[in-house]
Amino acid sequence: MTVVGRTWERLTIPGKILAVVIPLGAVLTAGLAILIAVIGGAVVQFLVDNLPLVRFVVAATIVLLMTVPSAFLIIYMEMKVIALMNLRYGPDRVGPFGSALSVVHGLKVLMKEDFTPTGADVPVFTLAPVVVYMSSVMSLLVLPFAPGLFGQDFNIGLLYFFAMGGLTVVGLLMAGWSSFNKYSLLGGLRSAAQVISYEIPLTLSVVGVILLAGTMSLNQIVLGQAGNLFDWYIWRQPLAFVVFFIAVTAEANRTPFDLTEADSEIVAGFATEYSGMRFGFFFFAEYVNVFIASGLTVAVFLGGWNAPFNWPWPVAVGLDPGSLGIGLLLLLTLGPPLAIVVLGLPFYLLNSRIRFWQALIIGFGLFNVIAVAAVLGLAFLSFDWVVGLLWFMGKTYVFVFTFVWMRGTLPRVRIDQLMGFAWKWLLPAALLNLFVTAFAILVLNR
Amino acid sequence: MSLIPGLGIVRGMALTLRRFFQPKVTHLYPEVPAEISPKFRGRLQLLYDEHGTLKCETCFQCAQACPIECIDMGGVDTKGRFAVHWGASETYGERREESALRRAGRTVPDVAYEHWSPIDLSAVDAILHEADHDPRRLLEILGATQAAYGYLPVAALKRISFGTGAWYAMVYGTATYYHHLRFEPPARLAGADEPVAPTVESGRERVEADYLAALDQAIGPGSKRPAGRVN
Amino acid sequence: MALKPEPGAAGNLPAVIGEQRHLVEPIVVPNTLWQSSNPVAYNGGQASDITHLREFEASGAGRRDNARWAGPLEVIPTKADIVLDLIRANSLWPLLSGLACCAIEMMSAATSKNDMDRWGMFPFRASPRQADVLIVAGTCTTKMAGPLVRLWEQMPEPKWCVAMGDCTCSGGRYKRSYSTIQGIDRIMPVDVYVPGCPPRPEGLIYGMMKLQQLIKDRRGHWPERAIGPTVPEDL
Amino acid sequence: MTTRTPFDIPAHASTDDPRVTLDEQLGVFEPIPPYPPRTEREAEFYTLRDGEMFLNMGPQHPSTHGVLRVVLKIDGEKVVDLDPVLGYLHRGVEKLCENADYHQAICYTDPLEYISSLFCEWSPVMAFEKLLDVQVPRRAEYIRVLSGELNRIASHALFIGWFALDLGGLTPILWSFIERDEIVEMLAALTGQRMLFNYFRIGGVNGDLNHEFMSRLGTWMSKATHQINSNQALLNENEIFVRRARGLGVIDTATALQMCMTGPNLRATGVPFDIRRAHPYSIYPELDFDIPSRTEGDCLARYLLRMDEVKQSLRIIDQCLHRMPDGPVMAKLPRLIRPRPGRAYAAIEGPRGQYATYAISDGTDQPYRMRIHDPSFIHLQSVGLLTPGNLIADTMAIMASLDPIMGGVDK
Repeated sequence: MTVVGRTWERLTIPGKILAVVIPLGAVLTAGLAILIAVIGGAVVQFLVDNLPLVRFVVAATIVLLMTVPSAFLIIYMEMKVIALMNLRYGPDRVGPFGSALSVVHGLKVLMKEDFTPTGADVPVFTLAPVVVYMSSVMSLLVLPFAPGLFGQDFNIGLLYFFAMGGLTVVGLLMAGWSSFNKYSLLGGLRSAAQVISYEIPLTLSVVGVILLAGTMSLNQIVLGQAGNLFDWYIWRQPLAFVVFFIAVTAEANRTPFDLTEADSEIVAGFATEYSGMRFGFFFFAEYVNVFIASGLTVAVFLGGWNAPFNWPWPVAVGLDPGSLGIGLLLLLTLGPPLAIVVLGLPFYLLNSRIRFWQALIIGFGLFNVIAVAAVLGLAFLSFDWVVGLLWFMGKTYVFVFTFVWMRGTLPRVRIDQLMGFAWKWLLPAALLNLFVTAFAILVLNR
Repeated sequence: MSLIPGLGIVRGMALTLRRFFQPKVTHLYPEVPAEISPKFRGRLQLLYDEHGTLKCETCFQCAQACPIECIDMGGVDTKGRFAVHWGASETYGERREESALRRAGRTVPDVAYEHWSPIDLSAVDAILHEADHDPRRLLEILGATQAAYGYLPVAALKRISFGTGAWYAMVYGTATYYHHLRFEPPARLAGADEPVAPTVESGRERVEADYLAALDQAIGPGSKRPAGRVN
Repeated sequence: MALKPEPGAAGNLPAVIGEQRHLVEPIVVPNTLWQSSNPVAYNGGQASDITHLREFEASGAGRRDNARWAGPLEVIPTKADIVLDLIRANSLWPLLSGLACCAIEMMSAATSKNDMDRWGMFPFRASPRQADVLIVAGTCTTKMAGPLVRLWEQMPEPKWCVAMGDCTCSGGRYKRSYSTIQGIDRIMPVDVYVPGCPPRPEGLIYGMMKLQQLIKDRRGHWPERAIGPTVPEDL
Repeated sequence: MTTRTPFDIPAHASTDDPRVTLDEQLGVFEPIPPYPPRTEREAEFYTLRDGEMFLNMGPQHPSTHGVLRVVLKIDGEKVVDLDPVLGYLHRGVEKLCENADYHQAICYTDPLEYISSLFCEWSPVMAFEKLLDVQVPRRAEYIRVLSGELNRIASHALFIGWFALDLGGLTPILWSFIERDEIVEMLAALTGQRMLFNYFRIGGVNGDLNHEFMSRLGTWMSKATHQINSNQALLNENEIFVRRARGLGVIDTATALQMCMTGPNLRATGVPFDIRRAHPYSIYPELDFDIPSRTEGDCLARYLLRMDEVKQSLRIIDQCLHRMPDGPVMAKLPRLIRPRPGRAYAAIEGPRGQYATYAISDGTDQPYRMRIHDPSFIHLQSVGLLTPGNLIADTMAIMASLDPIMGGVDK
């Protein structure tokens, strides 16, 4: 046995781990350093040269990650709002007011057995939920959330949006066809008929807005609505707004146009044979679609991130932390402990049952709340994208609530009524709106 | 439907929004127990008297009257088999301690009972062994028992019930149904003195006789005594 | 004296089943009292405790992905299953399937007065592929038995079954009928029995809460489900 | 000896079973029976023309109201033909009743139309009373009418909810279940059970009115009209609902009479036929109420007619409460009932129509034969007449508007 072998034998288990991990880490660090030294400059140069690409990758990642919490939020909202409209409480066990229940539902769906029926067309069956989900996520990419806060500013943004929305139907049709189930097939075909019919009034209804704004970029359309409440396009295009809202409801497969997954007719529509996370993708995509539909309505007709009125008292914060010098260091080190003690002291003095350390914990919590509020308030005042995001999200969730509210109220329409409504009413209305808008522009601009 | 299209939908949505803010009707069940009216028919319950003993006499009348056979009287037979007649014994399992057996209408393996039994039951045991404790051969067993004893003693019937796993009611019913089976010894019916069945004078009976003799001595013979068994 | 059962006799069951009963051990009730005159008519003359599902299980043909990690990785989900079972227990989507009377009370348990949504049991899925719990509510007839078993087999693991009402527990008031199944545990495994004719909605909610408890107690061992009824130890 | 288990039968094989190959499965998937057609109708139904396919709906389907199986022959979304398969809830009630004595038989008929159990008790009880020639005390009759009309309202409330649910509305069923739960809890205070009451006995009722029932009833009656009207406002004015239900599944008077339809489904076609007035029983002749009828005969008319009936039922309840006489609630009867040999027929007006029992006695304590006439079965037959030519979604709406209960259909 060699010397190395004997030494190895004597080592304890943590020692062995360290003896492996430390040299390995050293080698890897050195290799990484050499790699960065050799090609790092080139990589950085490449990234700097192709900044839009970096921006796109980062934005796509953020948007993809953003869909999950927003879907959870909307699912919770739907459960709770419909429950309250039904005169019941809805979820109240899991998490505060049942708010964790949507997350629990999502995780449970993730852990279910993933099942492929024997007769299914396996590749198509597997790809369908991915297509549906990705088309939702990709249409989210052009949605302007706030000034400077958007994935991409295409100059054909709206067109891209509708193209991606049209891609959803491909996924649904794939799911319906490949499931080897007649209910799925009916659901898939219903969704194809429905989405394709409603694409036309949907697209035509925003042409008026495009004429007014002179651009198809969503960002530019929102910028064109800057000002106060009455600069929004909803006042200039009320008919288009109504047509757009109805068509977008059908596009998102929401009640009263949720024929594709009509429980009482075709069992679960295109999703009948899907279980586990594949069903979860459909489930999430539906709610992401609700978010997108609301966000698009807000961006096109309701001013996007613009506040409905100008803030009459402009506040300018002229705080420059750098000017404090050494005082900043003192403030950072002494300020928090002092604040914690000061905030906790009243509890200690006024309630004899609270011990000092408990008062300190309360003070710590309060300090954190105040500090976070201060930072957020500072951000609110300093950066206009925070304000914009708040306005955008507020308006969007009003529309999400409206979708949920409609689901809680309305029965479902029939497929022939659905198609008749699209072709006999919505399409002429959209065309009428288009002609009136064009005529008005022609007259007024002369 | 109103004249203005869409007004009904708007009204309905206003109604749901009003309900959104109205007080809720949900009954918070596990925290607040349900208000169940006193007349509610819930689970069947056996009643106990003030001494803690069951008031049920296992007469089987309720089990027979119940149209849905939700009242069950079951038990476990001597061979350890589950004698399942009907009811919930499959789902709940069965207990075979003394009180459960008594409640089920089964004979209870009671040591004290052995002393009271004036009949030698080895003949019944042999018959049962021959018939493989099979309740489907009940008539055969009963016939053989009558052949051995001349009539059907109650103790033998109880032993047959215990051995075959058939209800005592079933055994008794079978015995009463057929005219050739009888419960009284033919000699007694004819007025003869001697009982035919072999009896064993048990220790307990002797004690009882002694006690009665002492009682006669104390209060005089022929005086009024409480009817029934002396404890 | 033949008062006590002879130990070790052929075909004997343990005299006191309560002692040896495991949590998931089935109670086998051999039919020793009655035999058909035509043995082929009743399951080929086999012992009656061999059910459809038990044979299926023994053949290994129905083994499916149990959604757990195999091999050395099995250590990880064993610990994680405690958390995962908490999640499973709080999200039980029942299948929208009612057979008879009890279905109304099942719906009543899901509606405003007794709100099953509070436990996360509300979205009644219409498709068995997305359901977690099969609440068998109502009399199961022999004609319905095939479709019901098929529904159960279409549900993906992990899945549970709640027998609601006397008819599904034991046959109930239609026990004597020629066309009913006397307890659905003869055709499929059952996790929780809710007796009553029909049980109150609170009864069903209590049963579902018991099911949540059962899921947590099993600690991720839900695939090792026995065929036949499972009875808690303390009963 | 070869063992033949149920699992080896291909018809029982699950599609999830890997042993089942695809070829076998394809046979399983089409709902074509494995035997050659037995009738001309069957041969015609199971022959597919170009562009048609079968859709097997049920026995477990969200909107078949239980366990009805309907094989639809569809051309796209249009239903060409339809073949209902019954018997998934056949429990052999009539045969069970023949093996039970007269008291026990009520218990078996109870869960037939399980959302209106009191009417399923009322008809056999009336038939047995005719056999025995018993005079029911007046107070018992009033209590029967009172509880029966309450049950009628509960049944109609469920109908509203189901009809709306089958048309895609989520909320109406939850609101109507609130009313139904109130009534059912009230009846539980009176009868002892929430659903399968088992309250009517031969010669009276089981138990007098009690304080809890009366107080619950008073509280409910004070707000019932307002609450029911408010709930209906969601559907009655809704354009989507009205457009879907109007003109759908129209059945004219002559056809309805030919199909032996009774109850609200017949009254919706313009025939004000109600057994409570046409062949009066119990104390209905003394009570003042109207028979609502409509002439359209479509799904909307059936729906609105039931709404009107709820209002009439409230009127009857009000009158019963005001005129409730004193006295016993049970007639004097022997413990063991042995009617004289004979036959009796008793029909009542249930929430779905004529619910009737025909009982034959042979002098023993068990009925020799019991035949139950159930309106659900009669009305379900007209689905085959109404649906062809409509869409799949309309099939559900028509079926829901006829309001069949599978317990009563299959017995």
